[in-house]
Amino acid sequence: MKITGKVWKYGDDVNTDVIFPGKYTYTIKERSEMAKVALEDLDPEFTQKAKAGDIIVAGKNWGCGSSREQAVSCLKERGIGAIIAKSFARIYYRNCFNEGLPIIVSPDAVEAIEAGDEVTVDFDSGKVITARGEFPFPPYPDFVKGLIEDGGLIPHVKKSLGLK
Amino acid sequence: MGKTMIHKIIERSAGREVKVGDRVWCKIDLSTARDFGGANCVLQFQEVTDKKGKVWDPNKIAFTFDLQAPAHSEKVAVNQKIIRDFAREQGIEKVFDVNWGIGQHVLLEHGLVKPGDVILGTDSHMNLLGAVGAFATGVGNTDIVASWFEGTNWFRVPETMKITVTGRFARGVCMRDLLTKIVGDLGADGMFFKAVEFGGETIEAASLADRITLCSMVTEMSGKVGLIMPNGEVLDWLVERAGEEVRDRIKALAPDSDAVYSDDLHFDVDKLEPMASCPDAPDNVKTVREVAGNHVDQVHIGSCSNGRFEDIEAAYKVLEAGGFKVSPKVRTIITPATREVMRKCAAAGYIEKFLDAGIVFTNPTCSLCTAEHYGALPAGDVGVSTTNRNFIGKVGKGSHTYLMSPMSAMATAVRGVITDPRDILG
Amino acid sequence: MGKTFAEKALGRAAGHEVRAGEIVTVEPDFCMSHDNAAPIARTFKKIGVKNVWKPERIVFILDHAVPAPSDDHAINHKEIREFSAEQGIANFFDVTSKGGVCHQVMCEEGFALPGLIMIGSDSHTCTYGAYGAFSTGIGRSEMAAAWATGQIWFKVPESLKVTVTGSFRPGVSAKDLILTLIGDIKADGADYMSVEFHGPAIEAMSIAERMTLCNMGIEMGAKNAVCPPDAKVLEAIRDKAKTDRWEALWADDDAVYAKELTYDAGDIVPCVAKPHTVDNYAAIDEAKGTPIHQAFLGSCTNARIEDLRAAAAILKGKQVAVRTIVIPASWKVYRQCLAEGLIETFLDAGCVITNPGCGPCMGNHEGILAPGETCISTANRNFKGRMGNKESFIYLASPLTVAASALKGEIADPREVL
Amino acid sequence: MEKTILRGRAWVFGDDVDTDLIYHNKYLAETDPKKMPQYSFEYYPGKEHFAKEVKPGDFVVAGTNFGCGSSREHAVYCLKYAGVPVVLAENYSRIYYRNAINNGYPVLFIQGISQAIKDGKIEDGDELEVDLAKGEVKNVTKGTVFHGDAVADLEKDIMAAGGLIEYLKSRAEQ
Repeated sequence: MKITGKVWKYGDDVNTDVIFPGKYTYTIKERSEMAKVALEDLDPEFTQKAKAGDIIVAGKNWGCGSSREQAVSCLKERGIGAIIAKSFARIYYRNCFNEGLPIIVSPDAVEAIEAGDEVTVDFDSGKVITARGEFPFPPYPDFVKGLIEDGGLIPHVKKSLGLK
Repeated sequence: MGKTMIHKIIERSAGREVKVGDRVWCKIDLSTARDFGGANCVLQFQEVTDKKGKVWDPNKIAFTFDLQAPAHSEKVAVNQKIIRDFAREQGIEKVFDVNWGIGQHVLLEHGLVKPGDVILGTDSHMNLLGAVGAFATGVGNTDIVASWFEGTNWFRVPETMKITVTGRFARGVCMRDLLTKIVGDLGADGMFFKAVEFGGETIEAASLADRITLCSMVTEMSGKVGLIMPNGEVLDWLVERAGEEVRDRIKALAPDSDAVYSDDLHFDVDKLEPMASCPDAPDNVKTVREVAGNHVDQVHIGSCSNGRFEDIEAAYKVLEAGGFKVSPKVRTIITPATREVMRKCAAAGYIEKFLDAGIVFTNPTCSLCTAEHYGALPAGDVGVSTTNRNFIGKVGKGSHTYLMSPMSAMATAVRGVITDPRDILG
Repeated sequence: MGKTFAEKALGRAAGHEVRAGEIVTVEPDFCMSHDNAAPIARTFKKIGVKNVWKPERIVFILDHAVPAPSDDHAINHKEIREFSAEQGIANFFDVTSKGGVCHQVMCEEGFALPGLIMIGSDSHTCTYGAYGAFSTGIGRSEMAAAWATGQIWFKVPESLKVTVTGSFRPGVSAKDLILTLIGDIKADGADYMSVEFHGPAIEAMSIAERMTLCNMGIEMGAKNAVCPPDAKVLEAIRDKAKTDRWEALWADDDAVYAKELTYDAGDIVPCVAKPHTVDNYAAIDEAKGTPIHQAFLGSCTNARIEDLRAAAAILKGKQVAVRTIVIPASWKVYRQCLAEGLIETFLDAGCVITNPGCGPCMGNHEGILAPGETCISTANRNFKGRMGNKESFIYLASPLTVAASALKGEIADPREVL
Repeated sequence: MEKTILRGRAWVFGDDVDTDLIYHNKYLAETDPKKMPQYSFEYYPGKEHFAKEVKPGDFVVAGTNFGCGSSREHAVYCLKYAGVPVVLAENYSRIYYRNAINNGYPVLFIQGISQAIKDGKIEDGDELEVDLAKGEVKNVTKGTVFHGDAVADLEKDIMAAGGLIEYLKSRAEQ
């Protein structure tokens, strides 16, 4: 699997409240509506302009804060291809796999990549490929690979329970 | 030809003789706005005065925050701030922030309402201040803004309807039931544009809380204001809050013996039963007996109509008779009208008993009167409430509400279905 | 080689010895959800399993917006009512005077117990570590999957050992300690880790204080945070434990830690976390004098009776200078406040005391900020926009500091009013 | 009023149309009148589509006591800014009437229209011709005519000035 897209770059400790504001947790139910407010308190330009296939590159501890899965759903629904960060907050990390949104931990790639770059993530070879160089990243654990391959936790659970 | 109370009030304020149908400019004694409508007033005032305007008299303007207190949406938070900032800038000190309670009640408790006053507010139930003989009326933001220029506004001198009430309420029956009956008899437009004078032995013996209840519902019959002459304990209470001037005011307020009324109605409460406004209109009235047993999901006691200490006490007595327990099948919410009322409930030990019974006790606010505060209903749910409107969808699309007295509401909470309080009080 | 708490708790649940780094699949002892039980129920239904695996292990507590402040919220609550009735979930705390903030209720009602594996669809589920539980927050999909399968996977975490000696000086409390710790190690300082609190200062703390510490474990990225299940805990759970599956587990003295830190409680001073991150530490001397528009005493972090007593002692007989919103953590706490006369104290001081719930903490309910406003809060997050508006500012502090600031209308040092 | 004869479609409502049906309390926090039309009649059963489908020039037709309930001026703005040129009802609740006048927003008192609505003599989509000066409403579709009263007295002057604020301004200038 390969994903190529334009980069939106952010700093350290971007929390779930700016990715998906808490005030919307019970007023917005539809995923398509979630996508419309993604990152609105951090980067209104992203909210207006981000396109399917774009890639988010961020510093350490992306997604710290709440357990709200909408902070992943809104980006997944927006069509974000992948998030590359120096590190991810714990619950956010799990939520990404559960939603089937690919994430890559690569501090070196984050250092090198600039906003607006075009970047390719090659999952098969485990590399982030940019005009500024190539950065390998470790493969996902087998367990997690299964989740991604099945398209997220819910389809994975259905499959493992033999349900359609 | 004699004059009614409203004529005397308007003449005092307009400084000239008036007759029914006249359009007159009156001096405003107090111009108020809430967190609802208040920001609209401020923004409109700033727009029409190019942000340079000064209000005519900062001492005669008040703001109250009650619709959504504390704010739970960004827009309301912003609106409240717009008001606070404006008040500071204009030197308006009477800002009763989110910690006070329902506007009219807070104004009353602070002695800011005197018999004979002309008062405006962005609250259609402003006219409940007629309970102490003030002509208070709900208006839109334009009317408030207009009053801020020179402290005046226009009114049409209304006809006056006279309602005389006699008799004593039976156990389990109260002023709210009388009112519900009147709404049912007269209909949603039964007091169209009129002022109403309430009198008779039952009214003269009534508490301030009961007088407020009665006057608050004049709005639901499209009346302009319901007026009651303060007397007895109510007068003492008022003097204590608003000063000795009140005594002179009421002398000038009393209707002439030959005053002319458009209607002269009489109600006797001796045989009155607990009444209910059924879904989805205040004038869809039946006895509680007729709808007893009907399904209910939520019971709410509070609002400017029935959120005073006496109302909560009446509900408490029913809860006591019911064994201090509400049915787990319903959610029960009590909202006191003001901080003073809440303080009294705490001191009386009522709140503890309510909590023990499973009841949610909130801070003072308008609460369930909109779908934007405590107790909004989901589609399909049925509520019982002591508020003043049960318009379709008012507290949640697809929900339905019965309006009743605090006693009937609590009886319903105890049994989990609509219940006549006499069945519990015995 | 000894074991950490996490290795013991996850090993016990997995039924075999485990070490940090291993992935295990375990059955949770309790699954907690709040108002988000409704969207989780919708996801659960998509899986296609008819019944939840064990209804008695699922707990629903409405707290984010109660009573419902809009018909959207009301519909959400109704879905939960219907789902719990349909699935036989008896542990359902609806809009009555029996509930409160979910984490407080989980602890008060005897769900939080030593050695249990507890998951919650709320990031502050880590609070139950104060009772010696292994507890952690997860997302909605994962909770739906757990209801369906009765299983959840964990990577056994590495552990951070925080030892606290000495004792707090007057005006200083557990909140100041945890804000200091997070300020030191930063928002990702314990990412994925299990944080263990050790030492005489922890043992001297009330369970309420330990809950404040563990509650904020997530703010340094931790998977869970835990205090020793000592005699105080055993006493607290006596007669109310919801199950006998619990076991008091604690780390061995020779356990292996990824990191160890030591604090002397006597060195801690009153402090705040400045906007817009929890690790933006400032000692009170640096922050005091900052004008505020609102003070908030509430949340799962600091609204227990001990917190409210401390605040009331400062407010008694005085008037607040800014709007001050007091939200007890639960109806039990509210009831206790009534019994002790604290409700009267708060009312007389000019505060708003609302019904228990999360209040303005996450921008959903009572006390949302307007642009340009500043709030000092006892809650756990000061993220941009957290209290409903992205142009507002939140300072986090202890109940003592919040109360002192409410009186002054600016951030104030509680030691000056004590 | 420049144009006294108006033509447009009717949107027909019943008696006692309260302010929550015209403009629900859920949206009270809105302060920009131009944003209010999007919520018009959202809670009126069967008329949820009004806000989306109303066209400038369409008329709101109703029975007695139109606008009863709240003091919210939003309930006038939401129709005014949707381009509804005039409300045609049997009569109006007190506060709604004031709010309309104060905004220079025409309301006509149409005799017998409440009963006509009940009898199906005026229905959604009927083409109406309204003569504001004469206070006459012709139902072109059904060939019936209704007579109404325009406002008089002080209200007429306020209306003519364009609303209460404009009226006060012009009075101050004099």
